[in-house]
This record gives sequence, structure tokens and C-alpha cells, in this order.
Amino acid sequence: MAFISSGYNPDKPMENRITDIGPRHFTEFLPPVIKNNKGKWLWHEIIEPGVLMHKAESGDEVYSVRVGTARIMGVETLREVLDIADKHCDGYVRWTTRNNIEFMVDSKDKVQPLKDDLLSRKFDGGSYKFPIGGTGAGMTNIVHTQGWIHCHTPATDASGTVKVVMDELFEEFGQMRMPAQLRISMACCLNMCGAVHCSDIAILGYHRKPPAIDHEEVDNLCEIPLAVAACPTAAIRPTKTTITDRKTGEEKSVKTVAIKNERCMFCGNCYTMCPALPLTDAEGDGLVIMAGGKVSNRIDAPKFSKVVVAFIPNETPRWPSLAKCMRQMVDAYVKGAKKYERFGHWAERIGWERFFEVTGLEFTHHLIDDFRDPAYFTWRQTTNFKF
Amino acid sequence: MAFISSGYNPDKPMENRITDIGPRHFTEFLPPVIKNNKGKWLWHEIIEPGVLMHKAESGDEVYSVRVGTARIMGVETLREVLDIADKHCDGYVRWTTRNNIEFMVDSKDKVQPLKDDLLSRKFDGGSYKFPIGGTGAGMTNIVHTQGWIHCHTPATDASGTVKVVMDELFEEFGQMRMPAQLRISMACCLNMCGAVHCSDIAILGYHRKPPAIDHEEVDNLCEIPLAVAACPTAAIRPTKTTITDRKTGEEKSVKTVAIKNERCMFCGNCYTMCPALPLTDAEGDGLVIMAGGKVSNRIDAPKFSKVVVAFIPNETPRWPSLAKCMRQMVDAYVKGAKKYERFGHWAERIGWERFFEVTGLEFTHHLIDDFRDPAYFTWRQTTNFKF
Amino acid sequence: MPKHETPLLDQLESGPWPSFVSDLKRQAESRTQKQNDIEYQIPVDVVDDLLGLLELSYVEKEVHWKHGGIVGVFGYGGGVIGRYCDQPQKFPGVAHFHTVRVNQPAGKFYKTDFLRQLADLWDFRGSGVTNMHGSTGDIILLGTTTPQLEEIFFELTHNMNQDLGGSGSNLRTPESCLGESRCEWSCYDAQELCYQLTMEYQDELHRPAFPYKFKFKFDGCPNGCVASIARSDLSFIGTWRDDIRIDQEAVAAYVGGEIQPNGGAHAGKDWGPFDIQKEVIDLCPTKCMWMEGGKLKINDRECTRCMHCLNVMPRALRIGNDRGLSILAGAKAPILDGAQMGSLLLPFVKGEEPYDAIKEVIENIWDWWMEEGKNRERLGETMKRQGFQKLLEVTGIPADPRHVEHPRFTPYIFWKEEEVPGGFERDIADYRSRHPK
Amino acid sequence: MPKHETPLLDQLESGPWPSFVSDLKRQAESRTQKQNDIEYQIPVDVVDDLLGLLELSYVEKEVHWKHGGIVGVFGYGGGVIGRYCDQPQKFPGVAHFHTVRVNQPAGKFYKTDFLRQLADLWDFRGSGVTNMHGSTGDIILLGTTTPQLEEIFFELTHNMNQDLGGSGSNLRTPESCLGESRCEWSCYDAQELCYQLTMEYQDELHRPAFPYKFKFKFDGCPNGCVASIARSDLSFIGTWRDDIRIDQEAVAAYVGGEIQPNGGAHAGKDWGPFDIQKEVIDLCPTKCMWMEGGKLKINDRECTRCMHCLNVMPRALRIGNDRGLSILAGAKAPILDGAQMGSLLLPFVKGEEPYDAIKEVIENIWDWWMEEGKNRERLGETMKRQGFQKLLEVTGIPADPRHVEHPRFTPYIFWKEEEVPGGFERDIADYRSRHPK
Ligand code: SRM
Ligand code: SRM
Ligand code: SRM
Ligand code: SRM
Ligand code: SF4
Ligand code: SF4
Ligand code: SF4
Ligand code: SF4
Ligand code: SF4
Ligand code: SF4
Ligand code: SF4
Ligand code: SF4
Repeated sequence: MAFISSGYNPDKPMENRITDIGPRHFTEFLPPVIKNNKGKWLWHEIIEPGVLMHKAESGDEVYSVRVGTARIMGVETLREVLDIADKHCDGYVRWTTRNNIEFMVDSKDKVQPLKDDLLSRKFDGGSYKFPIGGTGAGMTNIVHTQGWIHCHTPATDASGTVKVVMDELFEEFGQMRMPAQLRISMACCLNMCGAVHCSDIAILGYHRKPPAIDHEEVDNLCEIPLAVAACPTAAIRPTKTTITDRKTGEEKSVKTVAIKNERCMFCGNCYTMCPALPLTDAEGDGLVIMAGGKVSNRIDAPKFSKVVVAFIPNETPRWPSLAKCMRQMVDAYVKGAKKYERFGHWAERIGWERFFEVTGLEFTHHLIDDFRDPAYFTWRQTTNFKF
Repeated sequence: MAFISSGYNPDKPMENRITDIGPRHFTEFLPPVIKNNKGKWLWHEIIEPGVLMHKAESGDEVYSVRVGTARIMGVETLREVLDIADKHCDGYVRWTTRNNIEFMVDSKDKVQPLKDDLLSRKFDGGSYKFPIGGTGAGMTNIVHTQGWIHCHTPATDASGTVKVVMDELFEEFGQMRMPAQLRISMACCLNMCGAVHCSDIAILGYHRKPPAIDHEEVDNLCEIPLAVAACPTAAIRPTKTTITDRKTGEEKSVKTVAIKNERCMFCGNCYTMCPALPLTDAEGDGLVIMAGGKVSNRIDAPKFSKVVVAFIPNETPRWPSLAKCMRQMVDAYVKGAKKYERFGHWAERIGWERFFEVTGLEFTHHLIDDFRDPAYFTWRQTTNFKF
Repeated sequence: MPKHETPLLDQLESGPWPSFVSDLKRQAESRTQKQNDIEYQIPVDVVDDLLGLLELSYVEKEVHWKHGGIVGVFGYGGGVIGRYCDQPQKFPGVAHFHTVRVNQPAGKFYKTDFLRQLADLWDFRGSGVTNMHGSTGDIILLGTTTPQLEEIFFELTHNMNQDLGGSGSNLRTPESCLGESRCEWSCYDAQELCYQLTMEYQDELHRPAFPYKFKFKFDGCPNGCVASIARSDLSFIGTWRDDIRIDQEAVAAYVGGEIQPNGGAHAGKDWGPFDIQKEVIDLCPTKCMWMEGGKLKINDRECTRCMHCLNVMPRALRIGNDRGLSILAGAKAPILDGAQMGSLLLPFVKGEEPYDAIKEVIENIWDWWMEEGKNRERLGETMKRQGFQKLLEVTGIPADPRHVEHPRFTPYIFWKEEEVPGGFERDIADYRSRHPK
Repeated sequence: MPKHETPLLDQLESGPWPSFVSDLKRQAESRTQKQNDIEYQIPVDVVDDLLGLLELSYVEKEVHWKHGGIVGVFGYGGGVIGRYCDQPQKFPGVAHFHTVRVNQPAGKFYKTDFLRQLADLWDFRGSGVTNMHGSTGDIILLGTTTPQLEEIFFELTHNMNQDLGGSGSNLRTPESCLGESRCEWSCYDAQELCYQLTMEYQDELHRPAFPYKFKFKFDGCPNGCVASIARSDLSFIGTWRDDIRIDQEAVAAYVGGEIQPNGGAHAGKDWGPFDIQKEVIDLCPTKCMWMEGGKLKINDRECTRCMHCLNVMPRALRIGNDRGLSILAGAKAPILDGAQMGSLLLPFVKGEEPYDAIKEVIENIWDWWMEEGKNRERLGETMKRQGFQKLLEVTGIPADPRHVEHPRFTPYIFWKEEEVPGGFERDIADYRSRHPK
């Protein structure tokens, strides 16, 4: 493979350089029916699962067909998307904020051919390329993060866990039979790249062992004071230790850190600052399940998700315990919630004591908050409870 | 005045000593109708403001006439109470948890003579000795603390502020025309001896100047490390300073403390530990008004009171601004709340933005929490607000 | 003739509410009048000087009591609050002005002879001024001198069979609502439990051995008439486990307007005819009530026993038969870190003698708190610092969703080493074998 | 023929949901097939090795990417995330595997020609694997080598008129919902404001000068389709100040069952006939709606614009005409102290060009945060540490009850010296003149 230059000259990096031009202006990319009616929409209707119709003051209509994706997308599949958009949508397409694709057409008769085309496409392994759904009172795509595909701090894989859960709950993606929208999110470590902290259900990668300390490397790779400062619980202190030089066999004293294991809650912040403190561990790592959060201001304020399962191990490749747990939660919700009730509304209405009963999840001491002052406000400060 | 011994012998303190006998058993003091029906009460009715009737399974009835007191009570007045109890109640009487007195009789015909007797008694200054009321959906007595009468840390007087407010709202004590019970409490410093932190309305004595430091005395009177440790905001540190000996005129170096004024929130904790750090100050001291708390579990969990007025000066002897502020709050509540709504329920239903509007109180930056982590949870984390 | 002019205080004599100034003046006057009859053991003009000192505070807007003062009776570490005035030259009558806390009977019922005896004692050996009662519940005898303390104690114990209450870093005087003695809602004998525990823990009450004060309060039901949930390190609150007893005829009488709602509590205003749907069913927080064929139905399994419906219709609804109490822990005033309400610890225990299960909870908590609590750290603060889990651990109470308003937001879980397979120690060489540098 | 056996990953090819494994295999295969046609600038087997490495993680249950790696394009401090594998011998194709963040167009509409160009570029100079899109909103180009970074940037800027997005301690790529372009509820042009601020702050986006990352997100209305309130240091959320526009005929059509509620969102299940009382009026959080003579009435003054009624009856109810947006500050993920939602800072501002009032808020906040924020401290944490008051001070926004869910519990108020008559300095001699020792 020969290096082919773009025209960039490494010796004169500033030559011809274009910077700070930002993204393309979005109006360049709006389909005509959208451009013409921008800011003049009257109302919308979900004409069937996955298909939205928006009506404009002008009388124009736009039909959007929403399809799921795995988010990971090779350019081969991407080009297939573009082909479909060229064929049906005059060369326009959009992605939603939850990694779904929307194909938009400007009249109803274009919907069926588009749908037929989309559903006809499957991967070699048998899965749909473009399942239609994700609208209304149902389940949409799981927003997620890198996992073992790209990040350095994950406690689990993102794409795999998401695939498993979406398979388990697939029928809900293409239907709208839930009490309200159900938003599931996934993040592969406590950094929570996404809105996992306020999702109806959240799957979260989680370490359970304090960092291993690579004493040989701490002083080479890290600014020790920064690593110490990074720990939210002050579990880390600078220290010295004696190590054996691998090459010479000599003992030498090195600067390093010591960790008070019982103060560690495995957040990985120290690792972010110091590569010599890895957390990843087959037995330690796994998942936490959170639930009851939301983002919209509808009816009441946004809510944080709460931890409802303290640990699920990394049962690769198909995480059966995770799938089971999701199924239990979703089934109980669908069965018990009232129309318009988000997952958290339902749990709050029936009470968390009932939540654990009807979902069959176990309540353990891990679920009681003990992190800093605000923990106190999560304890039950009333005699109002259900037996 | 000659010393008259009780029989106690200071030289032999253990001689004849009786200890750890506890209080008298309450059954010794129960009026017969109460004793006979204990645990067998069926229901009660407030037959008129200040008069309760309790019906027992046996058919027995007990009528309790509730009267207000100033809580401060000389034995002269106390003996008057006892005389009344002897006269009307077979020598039994009780006090409520809010410093009211209850005179109990076992038949309805005894009520009127009792009431007449009670209301006929007035102090020389003209005030009632035994105003009847304090029941039901109305205002009862203000529980309060020592103030300038006995404590060493007050920022205001307790009995005086209470008298003023009870005078202002007197008619509410004898009526039951409120949406629910209104519980007002008073505490003369942040120690809050009482349930001021969860009252419908609370009057709170409050300092606003950091302690004055008596460098001459700090090391004599205090354990400096304890004073330092007492400060919740770490505003105090040990230091040395040079003072002039009053007698000799000589300069001498003494151990003392220094206070970072901008970290002080005037809690007086340091003074509790160290008498050389007084806070009392005519200009600095005054009142904070809190509102919206409650203790009962009725309908919803107990609630903390919230600060709604950051400062009212000590306008002795009749605190007109305090009286006015109470009037504004109570009037707005009575006007706006629905039946069964406690003060806090009402404020929450209409929203705090409306609360300040309808009460005419001013919202200032002081009312925004900035004390420790939980402060964050009191900020508005939604777009749901009223213009 | 008052000893001091009190023009400011005098303004607090007007107005309808009982005037404490008038009361104090009356007391002052009576002492002057009776000084020839009674051999007052502390200065006759004690109340005069109290008024004078108070007037000074009203003028200067500053307190004139000195800080603290350690006085007490032999062998006890509580029950007396020492107090000295900072202007003893001007107000010698209150140079010493200590208070004595007398442990009130549970529920605060009295026979007049007892109080008369107390009044006489206090007139004789103290200022004659009382608080009926202090915020914790004690009878407060306000103002005496140091030499009188042992005398008062001697007379109380010998002549009145009556002990002091608490102060300092010990168990404080426990307090209860009037409970079963005059309330239809008391789910256990709150007064009796209050008394029994007071007696059981006399040593803890009188001899400070705790990191800080510790309070017990006993509410017969969730209405909370003694505010236990807000101001006691351990709150004992009555509740029941079975069904609310319904008298359908009485329900009908309420609906028909024959009985006033809420025991007549709203009689002072015309709120319109009673509407059971609006006033009861819709306000039930769990929405577990409904009308069916003219009858009120309750799905008791969903009821949280908030008391609202019982409060509104006391003649139709009664507490269940399987009664007991919940124990909550950690309530306190705001010093140092902010106020705390009690947190539910034991959802249910029977309130029956000999109360062993209750005592076990108490003693387990004390063992832990005395070991781990810092100086001047209330139970609630120790709980906050060491976590609710720790409290469960030391009391042996299993974790339960009822312990939380909602499960934790943050996933910052402190796993223990023994809970994680393989433990915490890891071999970096092993790690590097899979993850080369 | 795949380069590596992936028996575990293969199990993720079954099931209906799009399989990322199948997608990656397809991509790997295509590279092998086309390797003679395309002069791939990074290893042909990059995707094969990615699958191999991932399989290893599935076996070992541990991640195999090394920590970080500082790479980027000249003059920019963001837009590229460096990544190296810890098994480069076994998986040389992913020895380097950096991602490039491409700043997506607001609302994520695309013309196919643009994306085709991008696909070609990425196929040629990278792994060909993308994320459409990253959680912040960028187009993520997943996996390339260091030498390709400048080339990619050059082609992006020169041939596609397209810049990189953010990473590191700078402004991150702003993101908006689709707003006015296809939503009837957008109260301002969310995409336009997103674009304008992105352009205004290009320098902040590309050149890290902040204590930590900083995010903007733009929701056209309180439904929050881009979740700004949960994950942006500044959230811009549309709202209106006047009345909800009501079409009473459409209301009647809903009541009559002619229009499906909530835009048909619940069509998958039979929830019974629409009940405006139960489904709208009773669920309105402020209870400011009622029916009167067959007409729906709203007391708009009490409405908090929660969107519920509009969501349920989009054809009957429309947002008001006096539109603008609220600004909330401080949202973030849980690291370090726990997650935060945005706190309401500016209740209302018009969303109109040139957006000066909005920029002023932003710049005032930045000035303060850059001065006072600690290393790796998000705005929300600085707010927590210095108090909401400070934020009001630096932005010049007056304190308002709308800033709080409720006023403070603790009366621990930090009065400033200038607010208290006489100031803080007191003369102890003066004190002692009134209060002798
Ligand atoms: C396309 C998209 C915006 C975009 O810029 O891409 C979008 C589009 C619409 N949203 Fe949304 N929402 C989109 C993400 C969100 C999110 C963000 C998220 O989930 O991460 C939220 C906040 C979720 C939360 O609260 O946790 C969101 C909360 C809402 C709500 C409030 C629902 C609620 O019950 O709380 C509505 C109102 C409704 O559904 O009636 C709404 C309504 C709508 C409407 C009906 C708006 C309209 O009139 O066009 C659109 C179709 C809804 C549908 O899918 O049924 N949209 N919507 C996003 C589609 C994501 C997807 O692919 O599934
Ligand atoms: C006598 C007393 C108990 C005692 O041991 O002394 C008492 C007695 C009764 N309370 Fe109480 N409560 C007493 C202090 C309290 C307190 C404590 C306090 O205020 O410090 C509370 C908690 C207040 C709070 O939540 O902030 C209290 C909350 C209630 C409630 C709940 C009311 C609510 O709306 O939340 C009820 C139920 C009711 O009123 O319908 C109640 C009901 C009752 C009943 C009806 C119980 C009964 O069946 O006999 C009694 C007469 C009520 C009345 O006065 O209208 N009692 N009650 C106390 C009288 C205080 C006084 O002199 O005014
Ligand atoms: C007398 C009394 C007020 C009254 O006028 O009724 C009182 C008076 C004092 N309290 Fe109290 N407290 C009294 C009930 C309370 C209560 C209410 C209760 O017990 O139900 C509380 C709130 C509940 C609680 O305990 O949290 C209370 C919370 C405090 C505090 C703050 C404790 C905290 O943890 O936040 C202090 C400060 C301290 O301990 O240093 C305090 C301290 C004090 C001291 C000893 C002053 C001091 O700084 O050391 C006061 C002595 C005053 C004096 O000279 O007589 N007092 N104190 C109450 C006791 C009377 C009695 O025995 O019946
Ligand atoms: C790529 C992406 C996840 C994804 O798969 O989509 C991502 C990936 C990383 N995030 Fe993130 N974050 C991504 C969106 C987010 C979001 C969501 C958002 O922006 O809306 C959040 C939560 C919102 C927020 O900012 O609070 C987020 C919160 C974090 C945090 C925690 C920050 C905090 O204050 O709590 C970290 C930790 C850190 O900065 O050290 C972090 C750190 C990281 C790092 C750089 C890992 C690290 O420890 O340094 C990850 C690099 C992964 C890699 O190798 O590619 N990432 N990160 C997202 C960016 C793509 C894009 O540009 O579109
Ligand atoms: S959630 Fe953690 S592991 Fe996953 S991409 Fe973000 S930083 Fe990486
Ligand atoms: S993982 Fe988190 S808590 Fe544990 S030592 Fe590292 S920074 Fe501290
Ligand atoms: S509230 Fe403060 S000043 Fe008042 S009695 Fe209690 S400790 Fe003393
Ligand atoms: S008054 Fe409170 S905050 Fe101020 S210095 Fe003393 S202890 Fe600290
Ligand atoms: S707490 Fe309950 S039992 Fe006790 S008096 Fe009040 S209402 Fe009655
Ligand atoms: S006690 Fe409360 S929760 Fe139970 S039925 Fe009555 S109102 Fe409902
Ligand atoms: S946030 Fe509001 S304006 Fe934006 S897409 Fe969602 S519903 Fe429409
Ligand atoms: S937007 Fe919300 S608050 Fe306003 S009227 Fe509609 S439902 Fe009520």
C-alpha cells in the first residue's frame, strides 16, 4: 500500500490550511418538502409503527420511515443506506438522536415501496439491516457507547449487550403497545457517555475491583499528584515501594501510589489520569442495571435513573442473565403501568417495595445509597410504606 | 433567708440517696374516665373550637377543654390551674405536646361551667390567662424555646416574639377556619430546640455576624482544637496573637483562633464549644422565617421547612415586621389553600414562584441553598415553571 | 412596686394572648408579698431581676446570660443546666439561674396534688418560674442557685418519688403522645413503652456515656403528635399490618352529611357538603380506595397507612387489629450538617412487653454508635458518615426496599472484598501477561 | 475467509436486530475483495483484526485497548481520539486505531452525495467503520493510523467544506434536535442557534482552553429529544410565554374519537376510548385545564408548559406565539460527585439573531469558570462548589424563585459583610463593656 497524499504538506502544515470552518449548514441538507415547510408544521401522526406523517400549514406532508441500526456501520452498509435514499428519497436521509435512520418521502404512496425495500434487506447472518419501528409508545433503539470496540475503560462490551437486549425485546421495537415510550441506554463504564443517568432503563458497565497497580510504570506514565487528586473518595495516596528490575534483577525503590481498597468504588477516574492503574478484570467486571429515569419535562421534571440490579456478570457472548432481567422488567412494566406512565412514574406510583416484587428482582444492600451527603435524602423518611 | 435543709447531707452524699427511680408511672395520673377506657376509644369529635369529645367503646365520653398558655408559668399561675382542675376535673389536668393545657371532664354538662371559669380569668395586664382553642383546622400554640429568658446562645427572644405573633393571629386560635392545622414554631437559635425544621411556619433566631474573638480568654476558657473542630465550614484555625495585658500593660503572645469571616454562616457551634467566641450582636441578630414543613405522615411524608424570609431585625418589644410577615403568610394561605392542604402542600401546589407573589414576600439570593452537596437538589432542574 | 422599670416589656402585657410578662410580674409580686411567710431559699427578688435583665436584653438586643456552667447533682451527669448572668452586680437575684429538668410522666397527665407539691418545692427552693414543658418534654424548673440543687433532688426523690430528666451527652428524657389513654388511633401503648424504656435505661439517662445526646420519642400512630420523626434519634411510631376496619353505616352517615368530616375540625368555615370522592378517595396517596355499590372499598395491601382517611372519617374507619410500631432512626436538628428526619429502620415490630426485640435494636445501635460515633456526632450523622448499610449490619436487620424512598442514583457501590470472586488483590504480572505494555 | 476465528462473536449474528458483527464482517470482507482496486491507506485487514481483538475480549472479558494516546491534527487540540491495541503483534491491523470526530450538521439531515464522499474518504484512509453517530452527536470515523490524520483533515476541509468536532478540554460538538425543520413544537430554530454558536465558538471548540469539557445542546421544546437537560453544561430549551393556541373543533374531534390521541403513539394496544378528563385534564401537573360547555379551557398563567396536553392532542393544541427559550446550566454524567441535571438559569430569552443576550450569558459563564474552575471540574461542579448565587452574580441574572425547586432547608446563609449593618469586625472591648466576664 503506497501512501497517497491528499495534498497536505507535512513540512508546511500551515500552507493552504483551512481551519475553523465548522460543520456544513444544515439547510444544505434538508429535503425540499422539509425546507419549504420549516417552522410551519401543524401536527404529526404516527400512521403505523415506524412511520411518521407531519402535516404543514401549506398542506404538504412528509412521511418519515424510521429504521433501527446497530450504530456501528461499515461504509458498505452506509452506502446501501445512501442507495436507498437515492432511490426513494431524492437523495436525502437523516439520523435521529438515538441512532435510528429516517427515510423521508413527500407522499404517502411512496411509503410502501420504501418499506418493502427496507425490510427485504438482511445481513448474511440473518438479522435485519433496517428494521422498521422505534416510534411512539414503544421501545426505540438503545443509545450506547464504544465498549470493547474502541474505548480503554469499559467494563463490558456495548454493541454486544445492546444486540442481545434488542433481540430479546425486538417485537417491542416494531410495536407501540407500551404505556409510554421506553428509552433504554447503555454505557460501558461509569463515565456514562450518554444519558444513562436518566433513562427508563440503563445498562451500565461496572468494575468491582480496585485498580491493579503497575508499580514499575506509575512514575513513568503518570503525574502521581494528578492520580491522587482524581480519586473522589481519597482512596489513593503517594508512596514508595521496592520492585525488582526485570532486566537486571536488582531491587530498586520507586515512587508509586497505594490504594485503600475499602474506600474504592471502582469509578476508574484514577485510570483516566494514570494508565498504570488498570481496572479491567474478568471476574470483577460486569453490569449494573438502572431504571426509572427520564429526560423529558412532560408532566413532571426529568428524573435520574436508580440502581435496581447491583451486578450482572459478563456472560459473553449473549449475556443471558441480562436479557432475562430486561424481560422481567419490561413485562412487569407493560403489565402494570397506566397509559402515559413512564417506567419511573410507574415504579413510583406502585412504590419501590412493589417494584421489586413485581419484577422479581432482588433488593440488596448495594441498592441503598451511601455515597456522600445526598445519600441521606434517598432513605425512607416516613412511615408511609407498603407491607 | 436561712438555709433550710431537705435532709440532704453534703458530707455524705450517698447516705440515703435515692437515684434512678425515673418519672412517676403515668397511670397514677390518669383521670378515672381515661383510665377506665384506655385503649378502648372509638372516635372523637371537636364539638366546638377548643373542646374535644372522645367516645369509648363503653359509651363513656370524655370532654377535653384545651387552653393556651405562654409556657412560662410562675407557680402562682400554676396553682390557679390546679385550683381549676380541682374544682371542675376531680383534680386531674394534662399538658399537650404544644404547651397547651387540657382540662378533662366526664360529662358534657360540666363543659360550660368550666369554659366560663377559664375565660373569666385574665392577667392584670389584660391578657387572657386561659384562652380556649387550639384544636382542629386552626392555629394552636407556638412551641418555642428559652430566648433571652434563659439560654446563652439566642439571637432573639422566644417568649416575646411568640406573644406578638399569637396576639396578631389570636382569632385563629379560637377558630377552625383554616384549610388544615397550622403549626407555628419558634426557636431562638440555629440549634432549633424543637421541630422548627419541619413546621408549617417557623420563626428562627439567627445571628449574622461571625463570633467576636476574646483573645484574652480563648486559651483560658476553651480547648482550642475542639473549637476548631466544631466549625462545620472549617472557618476556624488556631493561631497566635499579641495582646496587651490589662493590668501590667505588657504585650504578651497568646494562643487563640482566627476566623475566616467569609466562610462563617453564623451557626454558633464554635460558641457552644468556646465561650470566648460570642455571637450576640444588636445589629447582626434577628429572625429568619421558614415555612412549608410538617411532621405528620398524612397524605405524604414529613417535610422540612424552607427559608422564606432571610432576615427580620429584632424590633423589640413588638417586632412589627415579624407580625406583618406572619399576617401576610397566613392570609395568603387561608385564601388560597384547599381543604386539607397544609401550608407546604399549598405552596408546592401553586409553586414557589406564586408563593412569593401571593404572600408579597421578597425572594432574595439568600433563599437559594448553597450549603453543601444537597443544595444542588434544591435548584430547579426542569423547564416546568410558571411565568 | 417592681424593682426595675420595664417599659419595653410592659408593652408585651397588652393583647389577648397570655402574657408571660404579666405572669412573671405576678410571680415577682407574690414573692415580695409572701416573703415574710416563706423562707425563700434563693433571693426573693429573683423574678424581679429576671425581668430587669430581660428588659436590658430588650434594650440592647443582646443576650445577658453567660456561657454554660457545669453544675449538677452528685453522681448524675445531667438534669441541670447551669446558668449565670453577666451583670450580677445589677441583677444579683439571677447571678445563679440554673434550670432543673424534671422527668415528666408519659403523656403529661397529672394529679393536682403532685403538681402542688412541686409548686411548693419550687417556690421555696427556686424562682417559682416553670416551663410546662420544655421542648424535649421535661417539666422545666427555671432558675435556682447551686446550693439548692442537691436539696431539690433530695426532696424530689424522697418526697415525690420523682427523678430528674436528661441533659448532656446521654439519653434524654423520652416523650410520648397521649396514646391509648385518650386516642382511638394509638397502635400500641406509647406511654407504656416510653415508661418502660425510660426505666430500663435510667443509667444511660443520668450518666453521660454517649458521644452526644440521644432521644427517644413515641408516637401512637403516623399522625405524629409528638413529632418523633423530626426530633428523636429513635422514633417509635405506631402502625398496623392488617386491614383498616370499616363501618359502612358510618361511611354512609358521612356521605349523607350526618357526621361532620375530620371530627369537626373544619367546622369554622363553610367548605360545602362533604364529598367522599374529593376529600378522601382522591386524596388517598396510594389511590387504593373506591366506592362500590354505596360501600367504601380499600385495597389494604396497597395502603401505606398514612392516616388521611381515618382522620377524615374517624367514626367509619379504624386502625387494624394486628398492631405494632415502626422504628425510625437518626432525626435531629440542623446542627451541624443540616436537619434530618428519622429514616425507617424496622418496618414492624409488635409493641408488647417485654419489648425485647425493641431493646435489642436500641442496644445494638448504641454499641455501634458508642464505638464509632465522634464527639458531638448524633446518630443520624454517624449513619450518614458510615452509611445506612452499616446500621443494618449492626442491627442485623435485612436490607429491604422499604428502607429507601428510592434506590440509589449513583452506581458508586462500595463492594466488599469478600463479595467479589477472586478478591481485590491482583497480580500485575498476570495482568501484563494478557495486556503487554 | 475471515482472518480470525470468532466463535463467540458469531453468536451475535443471529437474532433479528441488526448485527454489528455481521456488519463488521461485511466490511472486512469488502476490504479483502476490493484490495486490488483500492489503494487502502491503512491495513487491509484492519476490520479483521478488530474482530479478532474483540473476540479476544469476549473470551477474556477484558478490554484490549491501551490507555489514551495523544494524537491529533496540527493546531487543533481535539477531534481525534488516539487509540492503540495492547496486542499489536497478533492484531497489527489495529495497532493504531484512532477515531476521528466529524462535526455533524445540526439535526443530522444529509444529502447522499456528502455522505458518499465521506464514505469514500473513510474507506480509503481509515477502517471504513463508522458510528452514525457518537453520543455527543459527531459522525465517528472509527479507526485509522496516525499518518492519515492530517490527510483526512485536509480532504475534509478542502474537498468537503467540513470541519472536525470536539474532544478534550474544550467546547464539544454542539447538537440539536431536528427542531423547526420537522417538528411542530419547536419554539425557536434550534438547529440555527446550534449552528450559529458552533461557528461563533470555533476557537473554543478546537483549542482546549477550558478546565474540562463543555457541552451545548439545543432542544426545541421541553420534550427534550436531544436530552440537553441531562447532558450539556448549557441546555437551550424552547418554551413560550403566552397562551397555548386551542383549536376547539379539533378538541371535539379528539373527544369524539375521530383523531387518535398522542399522534397515534398508543395505537398498538387497545386502551379504550379517549377520555380527555382522565388522559389530559387530570394528568396536567398544574391542574390548570378544564372543560366548559364542551370547550377546553386553560388558565395559561398557571401552565408550566410541560407539553403533556400538546403531546396528547397535537392537532388541537399548539405552542404559543411569544416563543423563545430557557437556558439551564450544569448537567453532566456522574463522574466525580454524581450526575447532575441542568439547573434553570435564565427563564426566558428570545431565540432570535444575533443571539447577543445568549452569547453574553455563555461568555460570562466561561470567564468565571475559566478563572475559578479546577482542573477536570465541570461547570456543574463549579456551581456546586461556589454556589448558584455565584452563577447569578457572574451572569448578572437576578435571583428568582424560578431558580429553585424550593427555597433552602438549612438556614445556613452566608451573609456578606456588606449586607450586614456595622460589618463583621467587632470590638471585643465594646462587647465586654456590656457583657463583663
Ligand atoms: C426524531 C427525534 C428527534 C431527533 O432530532 O432525532 C424525536 C422526534 C419526535 N419526538 Fe422525541 N424524538 C427523539 C428523541 C427523543 C428523546 C431523546 C432520547 O430518547 O434520547 C426524548 C427524551 C426521552 C426521555 O424523556 O427520556 C424524546 C421525548 C419525546 C416526548 C416526551 C415523551 C414522554 O412521555 O416523556 C415526546 C412527546 C410524545 O411522545 O408524545 C416526543 C415527541 C416527538 C415527536 C412526536 C415530535 C414531532 O412532533 O415530530 C417526534 C416523533 C416521536 C416518535 O418517535 O414517536 N419526544 N424524544 C428523536 C428520535 C429518537 C429515536 O430514534 O427513537
Ligand atoms: C393533644 C395532642 C397530643 C398530645 O399528646 O398532647 C394531639 C391530639 C390530637 N391529635 Fe395531634 N395532637 C397533638 C399534637 C400534634 C402534632 C405535634 C405538633 O404539632 O407539634 C402533630 C404533627 C403536626 C405536623 O404534622 O406538623 C399532630 C398531628 C395530628 C394530625 C395530622 C394532621 C395533618 O393534617 O397532617 C391529626 C389528624 C387530624 O387532625 O385530623 C391529629 C389528631 C389528633 C387528635 C384528633 C387525635 C385524637 O383522636 O384524639 C387529637 C385532637 C386533635 C386536635 O387538637 O384537633 N394530630 N398533632 C397534641 C396537641 C397539641 C396542641 O396542644 O395543639
Ligand atoms: C430547654 C430546651 C428548650 C426549651 O426552652 O424547651 C433546650 C435548651 C437548650 N438546648 Fe436544646 N433544648 C431543648 C430541646 C431541644 C430539642 C427538642 C426535643 O428534644 O425534642 C432539640 C431538637 C431535637 C434534637 O435533639 O435534634 C434541641 C436541639 C439542640 C441542639 C442541636 C442538636 C443537634 O444535634 O442539632 C443543641 C446544641 C448542642 O447540643 O450543643 C441544643 C442545646 C441546648 C442548650 C443546652 C444550649 C447549648 O448550646 O448548650 C439549651 C439550654 C438552654 C437553657 O439555658 O435552658 N439543643 N433541643 C429544651 C429541653 C427542655 C426539656 O428537657 O424538655
Ligand atoms: C465516543 C463517545 C461514546 C460513543 O460511543 O458515542 C465517548 C467516548 C469517550 N468518552 Fe465520553 N464519549 C461520548 C459522549 C459522552 C457523553 C454524551 C454527550 O456528550 O452527550 C457523555 C455524558 C455527558 C457529559 O459530558 O457529562 C460523556 C461522558 C464522559 C465522561 C464523564 C464526564 C463527567 O463529567 O462525568 C468521561 C470521562 C472523562 O472525561 O475523563 C468521558 C470520556 C470518554 C473517553 C474519552 C474515555 C476517557 O476516559 O478518556 C471515551 C473515548 C472512547 C473512544 O475510545 O472512542 N466521557 N461522553 C461519545 C462521543 C462521541 C461524539 O463525539 O459524538
Ligand atoms: S462509557 Fe466509559 S468505557 Fe464506554 S465509551 Fe464512555 S468512557 Fe469509554
Ligand atoms: S477507581 Fe475511583 S474510587 Fe477507586 S481508587 Fe480509582 S479513582 Fe479512587
Ligand atoms: S434554640 Fe438555641 S438559643 Fe434557643 S434554647 Fe435552644 S439552644 Fe438556646
Ligand atoms: S459561627 Fe459556625 S460557621 Fe461561624 S465560625 Fe463559628 S462554628 Fe464556624
Ligand atoms: S400520634 Fe396518633 S395515637 Fe398519638 S395522639 Fe396523635 S393521633 Fe393519637
Ligand atoms: S390510610 Fe392513607 S393510604 Fe391508606 S387507604 Fe387511607 S388514605 Fe389511603
Ligand atoms: S425537542 Fe421538541 S421541538 Fe425538538 S424534536 Fe422533540 S418535540 Fe420537537
Ligand atoms: S402544557 Fe402541561 S401544564 Fe400546561 S396545560 Fe398542558 S398539561 Fe397543563
